[in-house]
Amino acid sequence: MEQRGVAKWLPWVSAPVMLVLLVIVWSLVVSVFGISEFVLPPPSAVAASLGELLVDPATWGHVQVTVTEVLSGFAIALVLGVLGGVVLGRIAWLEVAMRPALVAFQVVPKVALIPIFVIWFGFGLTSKVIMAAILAFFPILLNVLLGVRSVDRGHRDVMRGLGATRWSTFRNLELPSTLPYVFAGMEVAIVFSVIGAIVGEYLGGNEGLGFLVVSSLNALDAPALFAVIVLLAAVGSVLFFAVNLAKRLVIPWHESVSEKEFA
Amino acid sequence: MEQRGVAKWLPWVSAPVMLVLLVIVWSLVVSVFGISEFVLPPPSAVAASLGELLVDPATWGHVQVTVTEVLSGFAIALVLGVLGGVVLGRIAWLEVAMRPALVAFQVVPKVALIPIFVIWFGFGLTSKVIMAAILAFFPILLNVLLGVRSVDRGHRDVMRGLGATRWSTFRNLELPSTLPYVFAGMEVAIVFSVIGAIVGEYLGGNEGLGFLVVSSLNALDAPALFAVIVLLAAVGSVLFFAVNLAKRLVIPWHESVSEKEFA
Amino acid sequence: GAGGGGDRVTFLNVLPLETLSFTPELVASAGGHFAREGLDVQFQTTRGSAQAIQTLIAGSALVSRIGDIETMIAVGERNAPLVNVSTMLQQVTVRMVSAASAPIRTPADFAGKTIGLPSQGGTSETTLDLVLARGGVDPASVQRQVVGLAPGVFDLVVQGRIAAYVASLDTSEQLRIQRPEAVIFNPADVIASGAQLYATSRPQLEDPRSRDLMTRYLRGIRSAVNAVLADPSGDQTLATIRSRFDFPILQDTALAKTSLAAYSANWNAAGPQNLMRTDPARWQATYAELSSAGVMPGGLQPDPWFTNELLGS
Amino acid sequence: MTEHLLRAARSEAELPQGYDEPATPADTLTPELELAGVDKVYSSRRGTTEALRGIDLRVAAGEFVALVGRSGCGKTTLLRILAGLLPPTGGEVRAGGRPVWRGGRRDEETVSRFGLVFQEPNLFPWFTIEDNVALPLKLRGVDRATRRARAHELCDLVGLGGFEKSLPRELSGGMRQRAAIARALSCDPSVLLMDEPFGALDALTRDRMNLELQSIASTTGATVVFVTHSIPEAVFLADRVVLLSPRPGRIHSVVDVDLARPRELEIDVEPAFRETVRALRTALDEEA
Amino acid sequence: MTEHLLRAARSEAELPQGYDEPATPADTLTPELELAGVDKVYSSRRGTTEALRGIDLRVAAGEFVALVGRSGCGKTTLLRILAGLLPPTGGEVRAGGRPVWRGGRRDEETVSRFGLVFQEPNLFPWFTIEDNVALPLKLRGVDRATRRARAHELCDLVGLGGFEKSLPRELSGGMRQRAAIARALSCDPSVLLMDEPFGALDALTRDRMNLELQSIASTTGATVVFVTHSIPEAVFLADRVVLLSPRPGRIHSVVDVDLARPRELEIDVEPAFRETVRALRTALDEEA
Ligand SMILES: Nc1ncnc2c1ncn2[C@@H]1O[C@H](COP(=O)(O)OP(=O)(O)OP(=O)(O)O)[C@@H](O)[C@H]1O
Ligand SMILES: Nc1ncnc2c1ncn2[C@@H]1O[C@H](COP(=O)(O)OP(=O)(O)OP(=O)(O)O)[C@@H](O)[C@H]1O
Ligand SMILES: [Mg+2]
Ligand SMILES: [Mg+2]
Repeated sequence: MEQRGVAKWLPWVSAPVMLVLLVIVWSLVVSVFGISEFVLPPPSAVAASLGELLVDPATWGHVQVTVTEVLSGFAIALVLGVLGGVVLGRIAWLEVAMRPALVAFQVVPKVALIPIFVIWFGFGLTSKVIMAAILAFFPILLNVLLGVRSVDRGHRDVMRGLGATRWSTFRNLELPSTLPYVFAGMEVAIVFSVIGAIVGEYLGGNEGLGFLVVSSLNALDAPALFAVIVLLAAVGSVLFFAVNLAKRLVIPWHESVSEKEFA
Repeated sequence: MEQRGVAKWLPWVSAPVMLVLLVIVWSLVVSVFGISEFVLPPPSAVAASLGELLVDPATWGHVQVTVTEVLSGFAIALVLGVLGGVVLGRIAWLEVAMRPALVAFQVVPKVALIPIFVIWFGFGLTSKVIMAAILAFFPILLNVLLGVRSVDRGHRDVMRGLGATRWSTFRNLELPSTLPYVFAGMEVAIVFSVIGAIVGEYLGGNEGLGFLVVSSLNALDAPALFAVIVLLAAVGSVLFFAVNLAKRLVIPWHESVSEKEFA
Repeated sequence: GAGGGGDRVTFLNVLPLETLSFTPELVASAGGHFAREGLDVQFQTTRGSAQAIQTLIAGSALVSRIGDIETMIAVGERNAPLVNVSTMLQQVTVRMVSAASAPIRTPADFAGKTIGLPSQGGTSETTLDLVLARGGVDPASVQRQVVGLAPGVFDLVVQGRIAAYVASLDTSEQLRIQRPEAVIFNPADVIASGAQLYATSRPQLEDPRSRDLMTRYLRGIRSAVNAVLADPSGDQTLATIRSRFDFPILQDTALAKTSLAAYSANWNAAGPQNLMRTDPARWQATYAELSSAGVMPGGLQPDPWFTNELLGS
Repeated sequence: MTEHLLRAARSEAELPQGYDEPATPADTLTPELELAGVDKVYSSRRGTTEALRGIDLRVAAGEFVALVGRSGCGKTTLLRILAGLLPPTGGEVRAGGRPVWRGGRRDEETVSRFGLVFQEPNLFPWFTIEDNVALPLKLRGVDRATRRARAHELCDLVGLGGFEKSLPRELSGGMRQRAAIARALSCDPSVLLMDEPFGALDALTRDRMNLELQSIASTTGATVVFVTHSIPEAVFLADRVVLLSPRPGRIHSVVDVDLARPRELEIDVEPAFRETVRALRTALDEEA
Repeated sequence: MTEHLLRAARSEAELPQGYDEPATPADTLTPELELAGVDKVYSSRRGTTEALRGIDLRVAAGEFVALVGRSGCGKTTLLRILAGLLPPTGGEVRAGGRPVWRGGRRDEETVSRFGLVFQEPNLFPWFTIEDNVALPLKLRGVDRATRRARAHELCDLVGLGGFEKSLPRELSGGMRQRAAIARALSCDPSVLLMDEPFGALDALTRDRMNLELQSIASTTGATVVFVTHSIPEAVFLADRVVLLSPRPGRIHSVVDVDLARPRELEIDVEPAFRETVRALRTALDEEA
């Protein structure tokens, strides 16, 4: 009971406390190590820059672009990852056959593929969405695979004993029992979608927060750079906590979200 | 029984088959879409380049550098991720307090931190190892967290009933029951370590496969570029399958590695 | 880097070293010019000039070769403690590459087109802005598109997805040979900016020890440059480079010689008396160009941003 | 007396066998469930365990067969083979005259008429008790309202009224097992296969459940195979009691229970009941 | 007769109470286990369940107490509170005179003298049976060879000889439960808390286990609290039988079993035994 209360208010206290701590450490690092403001500007300068950034309506356009890319990529990765995980989780030989391809696909440096992306998908959002989807896909796939494989034998027997169809088994057993794994994968994946979209924006296009990062980097405007980073961290956190919230709503029965009997 | 046999020989058949398929599709794409050899060189040209690359002893130096970075980063991420996951998994309020920081840390574009890395760690391997570790850390952490939270209540009761110390509980219960999750995290993490090390090499330094990617990009040498990519994919796959093999050896009792009773 | 136990110096190359753009460094290293100055030079590749500038300012490296544009912006607009100690390439080295089907040969041709850039907000974009300003073209009418660096980018031009893109001198030389349909526009025809210079941080310049290293570094480069200039055929130069390095363009002797000639001409473009010196007039002209194009504020005094003293003797 | 009651498994095997002739399900001579020469060997990395050897068993439609035997003698294995959850390593399994296994694949249609109760409750933690109980109906596409009504009815039957909205983890061990029983009953299966369903229940609840099960079996005419470790329970419920002997599991003996139905709880004082129980106890003892 | 045997729970509560005076463990008047006014209310999102209300119970050192009651009446809850696995919502729990709960924290030292058998086997799937059985010894730092020897001894005791190297999933339900019993016994606990340990066993195995448990309890002098749903089993084993009545769980009555030890299986024909069983049955029936 008390635990749950704590979980409710703690983030609202801890986040500001951590922020204050961060700012203090940051200021100390800058002054004690004597780090140049071109490398790591003092928090005050970043705050000022952040203020300017936030009042600029163009910024919100960039945020919107990035969020759109991240969410689209994430959604694609989620659908493909869950489907792929369920199919490969069931058909062991297919998984064994596919693994080398999946792994190879992940480690291919995307920077080399940009011209192909551009030729096939143009300069628009698509290539960034694909980047976000590629990075997010793998954690979801592997976690779903683990989840499907970890379905309780006794539970599986129940469904088999009822002569359940594949779809019913998926719907009533595999999906709910895999959901905790899916969500753990999703929490990793949303973060990697953000990274993917940002990297995609570095490599091409002229919109989004990744673009702002590169242009302030090239303009040697360190305070603006760090302000964009702060904004990015905020956007990433909001997206992450949206996934986390979804988890709490969707799988209230799972231990990973329910409070402990006692600490 | 039969299943297990299949799992043994299938990758040795499927990988070459997939490779042949890939080469065929690739050749078709190049010829049918009329894609320029500068965008996507034909497999034959890449194969020739790959041959040259493989006989050049310098290449193996680069491979060694990259593998060293990946493995070091991965090892750091593994230790920190497992420790962090176990600690945060047990101390719920700490996890709630730390999440925003962890997420923010993940989404920060690392390109902005490179100069700081260089100041603190020099131009050597260290900054790439850190990049690899940062990308690999998160999937491991979140999966360990899920694993620790998913420990069976009944099993936990056994340990509590025996008045087990935290360390014994970790050693005898949490570690083995979390291992399947750790391994799923590790499979994601090894791939992201490779990505992290490669990205680190793009951003600075004169060694490693990431550097080879950049230098063939600059030399406008598309066949060499794709040859490096093939090499990278091979290295990534080898590392991935090493983790996969470790999983099969370490957790033979888990469903995700043992064959099904029947298909 | 050079072998032997000389004083250690870190040079930051903003591109991989393996291009003829770095001929002075390559020859100085392979030909023992650094060693003769008692230097052990380490080359470190960084991602772009912004990172190089940051690293210089942080004191993690002694010297880098960057553009005059980013140097002026860094010093003039951001007050970065950076000093130009020697101008190596007197003229812009980037080129705008278009295709013969829709060639771009003058600033006016850029109007209303989409131009590919290797990255956003960097030197290449500023160069484009300067060209447009020279041609009186409204910068807003030109779409910019980051396309990165990849062998296939020229195909985006061929396909008409972009009208032209900004490439390095090496790339344009290579394209001139590999892709006859490539049309290359040299911004040096219309602008003064775009030179490349050796820069170090002001604190390092003021520290006698690192100032001495800097001086010896430049002497080593000058000795290498003189050796290259004394070999108009390029055979000796290529042999020296090959003795230590191996990269694709070295295999293609004809292409390598063309590139070498182009670079040598560039070093001397401000006259032999200005070899490795910053011509104050050009420096002023560059500043005027930048400020009038609105790239940086006007009314500043750019003279203290460079010095020719190190090689003065 | 013991001799009279015990019919050796051998005689069972000697019954006229018509396995190869296709029999219509309407044919009353066709047994509902049939095991012919079933063997089961488990293999693991530590070696093999022979769990069952040469099991011949025929269960007629509507018959109630109890399976008793020592812990580890193969009762669960036998039941899982009957349910088509485990392929035998040898022999034939038929349900309603049709082979349950056809070339390594299970005949899903046959199997879906079964209601199973496992040794563990195996409730789904994400469903409420109500939803767990109504799961078989959901799989058959029964609408929500009907499902709810039937689930409430069954919860009342097994004494879980008021816990319909609870999650499994909020129930005691015995309550969970009762929920699993309710689930098995929910779709009125024509064959009930139950593995120690009342093992976790107190005497009183168990007696009530015994009565309920008897009346369900007789009203629905369901065929029941019931594993238990309580011999009186087996005798109370069954038409025939099959005694397995362990390592490897073989049919030691089959005892017919000639007691009129419906049987009351007080039947345990009748001499015929006591005699049967004693005979089985003796058989179990001597087999050990 | 019933009156004679049944001592109301009230009188138990009226015993002179010395809870506030610190008592030395050597003091034989100090009960080994003590519950005073213990309440337990479970709360979930669907509301609260009152599982126990006002439980007063004292178990002397070396005493064998059996806990019986209907399914869902709170036996497991009571045992878990005794074991310190569940904090009570009200009242005091003491073991060896020391409070088990001190400001929300458990007294680990007290608790580590306990041996627990849960309603589910709860074996660790990654350990062999041998390693599972020897786990408590491992936690106490006993060396490998001694552990192995003890595990083999215990496996033989519970009839699992030959399965030492098997994994839990290769065992039948009853075999797993026996492994769990062996685990609880492995470190010679001075207090044994057992939740329906023999529920999954056949009559014969169960009888053997009953005899073993009796002899273990008397030779080691262990205090035992034993949950069962078999009244004869409770009477056979216990010095006192505590009957819980359900919803909320309260002590309905406590029955002393005045039968000499060691008790043989044939004791079930003795009139005193039968009388006690009947009295408890009646009490259970009327409470319902
Ligand atoms: N975690 C829980 N949350 C909510 N209610 C619970 C929880 N655990 C038990 N209960 C409720 O408490 C009551 C007593 O449960 P308990 O497990 O103690 O019964 P029991 O006597 O052991 O029954 P059985 O003989 O069936 O095992 C039951 O009504 C049950 O629904
Ligand atoms: N998955 C398995 N792998 C290997 N051996 C197994 C497996 N399952 C059961 N066995 C072995 O088969 C034998 C019979 O097991 P089974 O579960 O059928 O017994 P049971 O009669 O149901 O026992 P209980 O009454 O204890 O539940 C046992 O010796 C057991 O060890
Ligand atoms: Mg069984
Ligand atoms: Mg219980």
